[in-house]
Amino acid sequence: MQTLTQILMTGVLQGLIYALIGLGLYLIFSVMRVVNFAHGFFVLLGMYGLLWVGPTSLPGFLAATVVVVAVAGAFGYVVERVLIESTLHKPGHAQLVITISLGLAMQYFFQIMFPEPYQKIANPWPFDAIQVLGVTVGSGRLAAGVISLLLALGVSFLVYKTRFGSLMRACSQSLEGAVHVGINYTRVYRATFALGAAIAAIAGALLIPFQPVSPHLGLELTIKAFIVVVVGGSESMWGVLSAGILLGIAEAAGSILVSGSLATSAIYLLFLAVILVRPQGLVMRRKVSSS
Amino acid sequence: MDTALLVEQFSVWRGRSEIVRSVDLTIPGGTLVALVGSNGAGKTTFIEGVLGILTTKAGRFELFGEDVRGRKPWDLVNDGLVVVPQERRLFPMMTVEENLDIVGSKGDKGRGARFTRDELYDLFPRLQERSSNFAGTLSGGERSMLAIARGLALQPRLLILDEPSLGLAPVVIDSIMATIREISQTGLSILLVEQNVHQALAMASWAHVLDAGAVIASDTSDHLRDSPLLESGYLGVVPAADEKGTV
Amino acid sequence: GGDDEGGDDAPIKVGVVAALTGIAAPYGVQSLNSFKLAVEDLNEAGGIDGRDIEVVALDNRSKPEEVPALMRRLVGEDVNVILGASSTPLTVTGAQAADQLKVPLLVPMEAGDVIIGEGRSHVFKLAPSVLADQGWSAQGVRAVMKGSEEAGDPIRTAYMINASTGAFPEAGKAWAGTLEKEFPDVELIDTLTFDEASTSDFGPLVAKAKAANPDLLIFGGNPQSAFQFYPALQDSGWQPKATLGSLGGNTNSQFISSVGAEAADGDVAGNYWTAELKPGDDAKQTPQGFVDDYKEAYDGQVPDGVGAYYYSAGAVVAEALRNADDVDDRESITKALREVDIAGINGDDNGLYIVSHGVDFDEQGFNAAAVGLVTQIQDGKYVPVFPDDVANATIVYPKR
Amino acid sequence: MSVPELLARFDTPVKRINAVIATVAIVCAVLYPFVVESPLVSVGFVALIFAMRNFTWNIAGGLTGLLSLAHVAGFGIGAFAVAILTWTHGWNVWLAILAGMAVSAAVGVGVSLIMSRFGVNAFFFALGTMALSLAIAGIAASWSVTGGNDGLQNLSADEGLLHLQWFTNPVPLYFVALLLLALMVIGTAWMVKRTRFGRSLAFIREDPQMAASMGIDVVRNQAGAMGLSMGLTAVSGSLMAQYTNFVSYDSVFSMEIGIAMMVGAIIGGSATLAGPIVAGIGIAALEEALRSFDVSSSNVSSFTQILYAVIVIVLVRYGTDGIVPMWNALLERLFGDGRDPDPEDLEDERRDEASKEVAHA
Amino acid sequence: MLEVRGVAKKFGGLRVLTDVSFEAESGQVTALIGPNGAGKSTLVNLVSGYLTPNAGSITLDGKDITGMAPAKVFGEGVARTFQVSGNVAELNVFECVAMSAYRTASSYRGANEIAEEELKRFDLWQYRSRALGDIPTAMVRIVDCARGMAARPKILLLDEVMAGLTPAEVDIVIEQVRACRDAGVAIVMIEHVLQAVNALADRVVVLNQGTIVATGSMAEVSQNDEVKEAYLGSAAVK
Ligand SMILES: Nc1ncnc2c1ncn2[C@@H]1O[C@H](COP(=O)(O)OP(=O)(O)OP(=O)(O)O)[C@@H](O)[C@H]1O
Ligand SMILES: Nc1ncnc2c1ncn2[C@@H]1O[C@H](COP(=O)(O)OP(=O)(O)OP(=O)(O)O)[C@@H](O)[C@H]1O
Ligand SMILES: CC(C)C[C@H](N)C(=O)O
Ligand SMILES: [Mg+2]
Ligand SMILES: [Mg+2]
Repeated sequence: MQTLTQILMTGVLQGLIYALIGLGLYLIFSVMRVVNFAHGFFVLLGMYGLLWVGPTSLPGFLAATVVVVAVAGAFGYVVERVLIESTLHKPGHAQLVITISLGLAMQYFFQIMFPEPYQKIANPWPFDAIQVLGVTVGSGRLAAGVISLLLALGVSFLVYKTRFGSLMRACSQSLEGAVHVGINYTRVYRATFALGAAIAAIAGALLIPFQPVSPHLGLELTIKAFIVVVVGGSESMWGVLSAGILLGIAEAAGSILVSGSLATSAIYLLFLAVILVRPQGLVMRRKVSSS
Repeated sequence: MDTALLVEQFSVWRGRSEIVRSVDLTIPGGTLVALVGSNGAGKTTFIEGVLGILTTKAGRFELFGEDVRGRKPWDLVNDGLVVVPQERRLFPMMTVEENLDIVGSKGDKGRGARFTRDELYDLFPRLQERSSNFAGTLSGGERSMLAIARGLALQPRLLILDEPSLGLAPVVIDSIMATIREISQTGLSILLVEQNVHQALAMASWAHVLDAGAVIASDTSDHLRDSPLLESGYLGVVPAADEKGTV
Repeated sequence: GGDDEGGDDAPIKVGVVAALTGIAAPYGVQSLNSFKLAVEDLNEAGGIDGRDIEVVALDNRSKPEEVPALMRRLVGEDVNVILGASSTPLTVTGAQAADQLKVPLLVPMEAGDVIIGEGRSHVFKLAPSVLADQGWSAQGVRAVMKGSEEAGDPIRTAYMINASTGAFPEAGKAWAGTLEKEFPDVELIDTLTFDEASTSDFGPLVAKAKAANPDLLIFGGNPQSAFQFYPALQDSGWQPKATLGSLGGNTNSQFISSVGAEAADGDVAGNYWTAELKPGDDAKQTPQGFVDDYKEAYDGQVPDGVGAYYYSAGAVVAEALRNADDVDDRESITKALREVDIAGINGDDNGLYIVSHGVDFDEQGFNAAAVGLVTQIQDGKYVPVFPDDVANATIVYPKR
Repeated sequence: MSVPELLARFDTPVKRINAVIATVAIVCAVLYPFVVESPLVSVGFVALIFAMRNFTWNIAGGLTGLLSLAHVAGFGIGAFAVAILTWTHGWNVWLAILAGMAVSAAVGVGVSLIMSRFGVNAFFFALGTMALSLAIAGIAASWSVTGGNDGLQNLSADEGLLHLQWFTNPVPLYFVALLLLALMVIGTAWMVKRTRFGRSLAFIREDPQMAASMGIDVVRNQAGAMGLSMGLTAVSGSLMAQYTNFVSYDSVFSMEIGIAMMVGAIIGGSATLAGPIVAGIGIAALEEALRSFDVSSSNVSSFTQILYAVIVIVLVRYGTDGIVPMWNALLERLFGDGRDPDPEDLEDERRDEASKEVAHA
Repeated sequence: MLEVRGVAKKFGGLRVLTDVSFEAESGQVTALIGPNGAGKSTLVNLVSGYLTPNAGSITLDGKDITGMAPAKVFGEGVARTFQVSGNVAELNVFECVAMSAYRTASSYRGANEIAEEELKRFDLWQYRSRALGDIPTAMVRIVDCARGMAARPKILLLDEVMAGLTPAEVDIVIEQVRACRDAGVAIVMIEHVLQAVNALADRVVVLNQGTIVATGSMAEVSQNDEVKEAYLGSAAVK
């Protein structure tokens, strides 16, 4: 019983972070139709960024996060402008190759900059592990989960309720159309990519207090983000959210219900099952309300 | 009265082939000008060139007397150069309503004719019936209507219509042509691209004839209507393929 | 062999296949660095009969399937003895290739016994065998049991959480086996195995153990797991009377700083080596000395047993090369390696030192002289607590 | 067909030049093992495997437009086929290879049929197939038959063509790979040009809806393409296994391999037959060249990896759709392509870019 | 020949077709006209298997083809063109025609021979090695016809092939369509271009709001008031 609540608690909190990461990927994909294989490495950008600054107090942590996220956003902007933009028209999924290679480059860059393995930062949150429903939850995870949820809500508000959001959706549906109604799509694209990168970096910042980081974590995170987006259904942000949580719970459950690496396959099989039963993802396309 | 659009030695490329070759063309402000020409003459290419989404080279390119060479498409649109494209280019996953809104959300840069939602729906009752359907599910003709409505909602100063009657029922064509005539009365400059040359000439005060990427005649509609060129040149068969050879 | 260009003063090439990038890099980087340190010391001391040793290193990118090709390549470049390959899975393929290529492969610290398997003709494993009676797993169990008995509160129940890959399944077998054989009245309540690649939160595992509330909690895992397990244990607000960790994760030089002194304190681990070990009687190099050299050479990074073993491997290689009839012939080096015999704690005549109790390879290729070491983390240091002849402190039980 | 007919096919200078290059390449490939040291022959073998992987991926990925990440499963199945059947149960290796092909092809057909529920959304196809591969990898990682985490090793000492095994001398295996690759290329080329199935692939890639209106059973042919493609991929897996003599879930099922096939085919030019092969060989050569800096520290090694990534990025960023198409375009500019050359062509790249930016919508 | 019996089609709540019945005879051109959104394309999609009717049956030479998959329907001899042409710019003209020739041809040579024959008949031969993307729109439409005919179909469904053509080009295409008809194929043609309807239609079926409001010769239907008011408008008085 207690283990069950433990599983749920852990799963949900971890899942919320996955959802946040997936959200960034989802934004970039749905607007630009770019599959960003480097996404997980943008998360590492956040993690290593804070590791590098090594904040010790909460204010320090927040300040550092702001800076790091800003940098990540800027980096995303530059990447889009220099690498992605000019390849969007190209066949053969050129952006795919570029983002993959970018991720690779980032991975080995981190390898060089941070030779010491599996580092993390001191827990910045002023409260320590607390009891919820009889299970103890580390403060880092709790904070990360809650903040991720808030951010996810913020992002969906941005997309469905703001002008920028409707511009994004317009570009995502017909670039030609967007141009014909006078939308500066390059700006939208850059902003979107920067936003996606920033979100990833935030997730990284939330992870680093309790998740030791190493360069190859990037690909894992990318894959998890993909799973979240696919299971969530590429048309729905609510889907992404619930898919993230599902993945989190599946992981937590798998880690103790089935032993060893069967846990991994269990998760992916579950994933496969979901997309078989519901090819369009968990949640049907949310009928876009007239903004 | 000033000129709405003026281009000189205007060339447009598609990929590696120069489709429109150094065209000179003027649209006096507040008039309705027709651009006619056989298929593949390069009308659409010309328009996409003007909007700046194709590779172009221009000796002169002025919009309302202002040099706009190298200007980005969206800037032109926001300055009131509105194109209703041949392929319609709607937002398939947005409702008819939203398709018209995305425009409204653009702020009021274009200082042109202003159409209220109701006026648009009066123009195209069919759209009102379908207003909450996704544009992607509309019929061919309904798409045309929506595209035109969206174009009008953009508050254009110069409106370019690429084959607005394409795929429309005759009765709808009548009403659209009527509307176009109507709005041109309001002093809005219009470039009308049409296949149905007689209809086009009937409406326009002035017309340019495009053939194989070059303007072969520019004259008042009346003159053109009974010019021999119309019979020979315009109705001439489509350009032979070997002009571009075989791949 | 490359006798042709192997002129009498040409350096002797020694190959190292290490995981310089990828998942096993934490092990691989340190091992290569340490071996280079040893080679420097050797060359300063005059090399092998006047000939310097030259290190030829290749990165296996933590991919087992690449190791054989890399070894083939080294052989192609007239390398006649190879060290590697940074972790058990990586070395398993290397060992197979060594026998097929007939090139001697010295395996300094890679733990798993599967590397040797039924026995190999060209592979020599320096580190204590995991499954052996004197292995670090068995020794670890004995150490905590001894501690608890001396404290008059003998351990009654145990619980095991173990990684499913690398050397850890073997370690698990050894732990369970020792408990069963030597401490029959201790009950091993349950064993959980987890997948290091996919387990990102140990909360559920800890919760399950907590529910069983054992006296002894045994954990096996590489750094990425150990660094997360102990904080999770800390967070759970529960501590067993003793935790017995494992080689690799718990003994990594980053372990204490990463999980925090409080979470780490009192943890007992089967280990290879610690800077706290007594220097050898006739050793010019001391454990602490090695740490200092390493820090100096590699801007402040700290080595652990993994590095120490590769450093020691330098001594073994040197010994073998000295005794080999022909340093340009693989078979004679193989022969020489099998005959290497270094006795005494922490000391050898190369001026380097041996971390285990000495070197004496048996027919299969295990180091018969090797004995597992057990350390406990006491105020931020890995203190040797078992076996007695190397212990310089007694085990603290219960740990808090 | 007759020689003049054959020559008639090379009607443009571009075709002639490429024909010459191809011939030279083949000759070099045959002579290669005799002129280099054995470590480099091994590199050559790996290069052929890369080429084979990319090429077989491209049958589904490039020609049919199914952006598949399931092929890594095919590769692994091929590898495990020999590992399980031959190394563990002593089957003849050639039979094992055939078995591997069959299983892999079956998986390909299955996954394609399942995925066709997604319609043709490349993104979903990629991720769905990725999920499948990951699931299979997970199973292999925890199943005793596949050796679990530790994988399987070839402990037998059998050598020779019958056993497709030469422990110290890489040359024979090299030629086996070369021959099989040649067969695959010829077969595929014939299929794409001559058979209804082959000719239908382009239509499926471009516009499945229209394809259906021309009597093409899209779902079936997609499945067929996936089956064929993955079946052949299995061969490269089997050969690789015979080369490394070790197979484990993450040595043959790791997503990096799946990605490598895709990237390789794409940078080579996924619309062409030659592209994936060129890229495969190029990548192998590049990795080798980079590794040949005496990689004596983690940094050097990492730098080479970064360099590799950068080269790929630059290739894709500034190239059009792949190496081979780039090459052809270059030739066309130099020697003309039968089209009348546009003087402005080379005159202003910027405008060209500008136009393309929107052109993809 | 083709018999459509009481078919109905709903999209969600929207009834697009209700109880539509009509026949198309071989060697005849049946024109399908009606206001935008009347359901013409939907009807064609039903016949060609892209949609399945909620009610009613579709038979070809007495064989029930209701709800068959598009490829199967094609196999039965139903060729069609699309109103909104998809992503075909890259496709090669010759291949397009050859592909549908496989319906009757069984060999590579066989298919190519048919393709060559059709391309020459529609004198598209000079375009054979071009991509659909860079030939004039009119030619694309004619390629569509050639593609249809290469299948040696029993029935050919043309969805607004005349749209966007100049009067001159319309005449050209009209000639081609005649040729097809005279080859004994049943042709169902959706058109808004009356020039073509007048020239070709043996029978006209007028669809409005999902139901058939009139059938007969063009002359007859254009007398029908509902047709005038709902569809023809000014075009009626000509
Ligand atoms: N992607 C392309 N590459 C090269 N040439 C093209 C491309 N697209 C179209 N063309 C050619 O450009 C010429 C002009 O096409 P365009 O569509 O501008 O003519 P149009 O006058 O608009 O014809 P329509 O009346 O059918 O719209 C045609 O000959 C066509 O073959
Ligand atoms: N998938 C769909 N979902 C919802 N409504 C649809 C769908 N497809 C078509 N419709 C609606 O059905 C009606 C008929 O569409 P259809 O395309 O058959 O009209 P049409 O007669 O071809 O008109 P046009 O002459 O303009 O092409 C239209 O109102 C359209 O909006
Ligand atoms: C490197 C060792 C200390 C432990 C490691 N897991 C191995 O497999 O060998
Ligand atoms: Mg046009
Ligand atoms: Mg229609």
